[in-house]
Amino acid sequence: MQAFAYAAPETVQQALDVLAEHQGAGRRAQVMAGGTDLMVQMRLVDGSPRTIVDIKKIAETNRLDVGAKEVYIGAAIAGAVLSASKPLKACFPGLVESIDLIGSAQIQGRASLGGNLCNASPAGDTISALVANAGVCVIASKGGLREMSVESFVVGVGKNALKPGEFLLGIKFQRPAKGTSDAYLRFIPRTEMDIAVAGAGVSVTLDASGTCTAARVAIGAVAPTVIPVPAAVDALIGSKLDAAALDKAGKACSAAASPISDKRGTAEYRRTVVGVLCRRATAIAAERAKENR
Amino acid sequence: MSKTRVETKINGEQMEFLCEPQQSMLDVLRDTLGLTGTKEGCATGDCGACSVMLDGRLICSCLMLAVESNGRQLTTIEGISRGETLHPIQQKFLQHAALQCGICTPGFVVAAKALLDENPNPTEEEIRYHLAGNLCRCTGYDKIIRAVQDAAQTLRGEAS
Amino acid sequence: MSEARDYKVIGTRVVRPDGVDKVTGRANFGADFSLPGMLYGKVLRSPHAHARIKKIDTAAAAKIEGVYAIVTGADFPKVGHEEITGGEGAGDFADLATNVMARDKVVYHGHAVAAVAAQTSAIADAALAAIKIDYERLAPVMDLDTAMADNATLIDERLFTAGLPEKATKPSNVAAYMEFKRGDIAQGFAEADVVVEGTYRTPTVHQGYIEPHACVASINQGGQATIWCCTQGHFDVRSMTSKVLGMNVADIRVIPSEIGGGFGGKTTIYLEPVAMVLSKKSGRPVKITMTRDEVFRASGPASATKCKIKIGAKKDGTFTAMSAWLAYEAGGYKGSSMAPGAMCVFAPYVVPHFLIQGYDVLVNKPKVAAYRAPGAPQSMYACESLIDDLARQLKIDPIDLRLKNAVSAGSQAAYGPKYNAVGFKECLEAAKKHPNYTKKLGPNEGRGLAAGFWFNAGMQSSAEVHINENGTVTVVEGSPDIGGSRASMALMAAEELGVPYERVRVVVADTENAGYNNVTGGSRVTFATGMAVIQAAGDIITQCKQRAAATWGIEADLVDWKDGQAIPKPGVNADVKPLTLAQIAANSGRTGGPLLGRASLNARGAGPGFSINMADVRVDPETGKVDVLRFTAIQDAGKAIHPAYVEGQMQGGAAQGIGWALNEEYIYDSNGVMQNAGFLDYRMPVASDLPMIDTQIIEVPNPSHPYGVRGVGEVPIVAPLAAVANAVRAATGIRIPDLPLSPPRVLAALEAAKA
Amino acid sequence: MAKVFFPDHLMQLTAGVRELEVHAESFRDLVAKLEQLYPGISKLLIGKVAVAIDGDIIHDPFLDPVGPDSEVYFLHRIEGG
Repeated sequence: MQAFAYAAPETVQQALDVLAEHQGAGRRAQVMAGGTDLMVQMRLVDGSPRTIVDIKKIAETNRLDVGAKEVYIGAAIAGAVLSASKPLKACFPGLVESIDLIGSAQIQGRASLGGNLCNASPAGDTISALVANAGVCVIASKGGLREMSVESFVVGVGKNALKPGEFLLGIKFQRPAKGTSDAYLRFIPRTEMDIAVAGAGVSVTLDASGTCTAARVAIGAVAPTVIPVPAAVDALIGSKLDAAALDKAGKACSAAASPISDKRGTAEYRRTVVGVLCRRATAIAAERAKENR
Repeated sequence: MSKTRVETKINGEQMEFLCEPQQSMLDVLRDTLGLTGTKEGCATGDCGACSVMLDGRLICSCLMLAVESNGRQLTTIEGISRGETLHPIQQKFLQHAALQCGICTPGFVVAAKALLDENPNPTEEEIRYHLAGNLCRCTGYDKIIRAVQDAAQTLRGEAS
Repeated sequence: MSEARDYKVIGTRVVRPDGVDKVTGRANFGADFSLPGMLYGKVLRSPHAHARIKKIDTAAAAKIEGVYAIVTGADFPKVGHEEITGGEGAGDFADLATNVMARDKVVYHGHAVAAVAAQTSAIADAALAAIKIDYERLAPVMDLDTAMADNATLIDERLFTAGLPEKATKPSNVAAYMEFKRGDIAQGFAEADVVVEGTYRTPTVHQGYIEPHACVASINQGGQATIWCCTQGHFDVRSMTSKVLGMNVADIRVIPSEIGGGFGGKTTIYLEPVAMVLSKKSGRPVKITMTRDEVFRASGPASATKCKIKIGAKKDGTFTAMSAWLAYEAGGYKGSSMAPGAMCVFAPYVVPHFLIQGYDVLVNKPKVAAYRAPGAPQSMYACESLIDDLARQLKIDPIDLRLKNAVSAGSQAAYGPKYNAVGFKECLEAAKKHPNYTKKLGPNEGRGLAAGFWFNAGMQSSAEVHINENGTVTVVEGSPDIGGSRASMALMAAEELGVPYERVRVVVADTENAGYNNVTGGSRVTFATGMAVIQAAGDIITQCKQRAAATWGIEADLVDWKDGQAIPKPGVNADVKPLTLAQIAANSGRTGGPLLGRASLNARGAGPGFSINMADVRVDPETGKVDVLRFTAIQDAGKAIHPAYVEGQMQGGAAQGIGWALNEEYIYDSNGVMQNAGFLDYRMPVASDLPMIDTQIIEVPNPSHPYGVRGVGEVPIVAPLAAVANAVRAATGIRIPDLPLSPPRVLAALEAAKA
Repeated sequence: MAKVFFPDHLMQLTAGVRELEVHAESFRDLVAKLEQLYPGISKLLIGKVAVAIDGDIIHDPFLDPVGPDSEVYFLHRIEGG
């Protein structure tokens, strides 16, 4: 019988070696960043033994780089650190909000962007914002680094595209063009501490005349995975993001949603509210984009 | 099961303990080290009763592996007051009757300290959101918020 | 009897004596206690809501190294039927015994079916996983309508409805029927100009104390046992454990830890007998703590209810008739708080004709326990909602409508007796004058108001007052301190004795070191245990007068006690100096030995408590989310011994009531499995959900208490449900009769109204 | 004579009588008199219900005095939470 073990590799190679060693022997290894989801899953869902591979000591999972062209966020950086980064907030205010919304101040002290993404919950707050900002996953693999869009990284409820032996190193983005900004809104019954009942991440680009020239819309907690909504994008592009366009985009989100009813809300409710969130988030993103011109 | 040896500094004191890899920091604090001031209300990060500071950052000790504390610094409720004097947050909790049963109080005190360390002059809304991860079922939070506001004032050196 | 008095100590906002230990983490709560050689106990719980236990196989679990004991229902004695007369629950010791450990049947998901004691909790977990149980699954009965239907699946085939006018002839899930009536209901409704009615539902909710149940039990080979646990009443833990295990009461010592909240939920037992039997089998002390999941699934929540109310009134608002049909879920065993719910429903009002019918109904949910003013929030939510609608229909201010019908001294309560002095009208008048009643509201905002009531309890308490050799005071009592009652006891002892508060220390002693006390519950501690402390202090004063008289060589009846000193009565010709408590104590060896005052009593005349709550809310018309913007709690405390802790009770009750109104509920799947057994999805209010809660303490003294004290702990949770619901009604124009007013429910109602 | 009031659930034993006047000096005395009038009622009164004498609710009454003008109500026991 396998016992629990803990490894805290300090380099990407060491981490890959630990993972390879365990996977090779048919045992279970699981990557941990902040551990805020993992610890709960071990307690409530599956407490079976495994080797926990803590990736927080690896430099590349802790690197935050807001460059002139590219932005890189290490997978294991705690939310509190990201929220405190002014340059990151200036580039992706909506993304930072989506991180900040996860759990309490205590959770923010540990929870990471990479963890939220790998956990691949349909309600994962950052995932909608990542998709809206065209985030690209940087994956450490035996053969070197490989990249993949966030949309294709999340493949199902709790399932990601990592192959055995791989782990997520970080996420990178193109630095947003002038006149671009984002917003993320979610709905929860309380003001804090809940899982999203529905969420919407929106990024828009406005030209000098205030016309929307590019947009990305992603919605969460209304389908098995976060989904991009091209019909909402179509409704926004070419418009001045007026009430009619926002309404159309919202309706497109409601139409694209295929939610379930559960303890957090009814399908009907989620479908309605995700449209409201899209509308409201787009309006916020538009305001920010104007300031960013 | 093989145990791991961990060296960590808790409340300024160098400590050493053995733990199993899957054990939470909370379980080790309470069961191994006898530091029972840190409470367990849920063990899932939803109540904040187990709040501690790890290298100055507020966390739930139930969501951290004990092995992760190797080489780190932890502050628990037992380390908030030094010597004979209570920390102003503790004094204000007493003065404002900001506790009834008292089970959530250690977590609130630690969380409030983490807030005031970073933000010496928080608004009521900032205090409420910062403390949203600490559940209290007795007080309705009113007197807790007032105690934290008053403690912030004292810590800023203003008369209350 | 109380009269205007100048108090020196009570009514001040002192620091509680146990405070420092609680802000520094030194205070020991239930799970903080450990013993050398102690084992960890865990309970195996039913995965089914309703099933017969066919077979339990513990052989594999017993073989695991480090497992010291395994117990099942077979290890517990058979307990005969005997009514638990303590409170309103009307439970049965036989049910209590099978609730603690199932025998042949499980009646809710999470019902205890076996337990193990092992060297570590990980080994205990492994042992639980190795126990095999064959169940025959039965259809779960999960709500009142299903349970009360004609051909319902029976949870207990031997249960016949008690209290029916005609003896029941076939078994039923309805355990009891109860009826209260006065006058001629038909005539009353015929006299009305307006008749309104409504049906309201409230969900199963939990007290939500932050500290899970925990205990350590240790029993020796002679059958003498000690239990350390967190409880609202260690004497009840002793008596219940002795009944369930067939043990001698005198062989069980219960030592209460500090208690991390109870709200009624820690007035019964779950783990203690299990830990005891495990300790007996293993020969070692055994500790069991519940996880949060277990607390939700397997401790006692509050009843879900369905209430139908009908009110008839004249055009000027005078009530002519009221009727209530109230069904309360009891859980898997009989004994809900239906009776007090029925007694409270019309308690604030003068009603010439009424009919109240109550039903206590079994469902496959955990057996309910008391929750703060048990039964009252549900039925009064229904009635106070309907009164709000009536006020709107009659175009009468909701405060005026209530004032028109409000009870006062001499009014006959719907539950029977005539009230002595009560402060309901005073609360209403204070609400009317309160600045929050006329604050301007914005779009989508609304204001709601509702009344609350609770009887408050008296019952048995005892206390000792010891005077130490330097004149300091130690109060020994037996009521666990959940919310600062040590401070109240010290204040009252200091007031009586005429010494500074700081000279008094209070000990909550265990079952072998304190006289008997009923539970900390029923808002009775400051009233009843406080009365015992006052009387015990009075006993000290009597003794001190005797000691002073002996010292001075005069008769005791010539001595007065004033400001903490014995003095000769005016006109007594004695050339003596006053003797302070400290001087008398220092000399006590020579005057008859240590000073020890005692009192024990069955307190009568707990003054009923009334309240008015006002809520201002904003409703997001697109998401249905309700934000509480302002909340005002006004309550008659009789006399506030420690005003800050009285306010704290009012604020805490408001927060719990707001949670009940807006988001809290047990959510079950079709198999009867609770879907949200954790703080994440049970959704109690967090700090950012609430505004400051404004309080106003009204003091209409209770004539049956020396200081005029009324209980204050329970009333605060009663009014918020309807106050919030009425505010939502005001903001949206729609009455949503079912709680919680969660965003999906509110939005659905808004959409339905639009359509 | 003290006035005694019965709740609905006891009226089966009192043959529908809701209130009556009894001369009694204490609760014990009162219950003894009621038992003479309604054999079997004391079983349902002692330890099973609470009593309100002149508005003061008492659990487990026994020696409590009953005055000539007292009003005595029997009611369900309330403990609270």
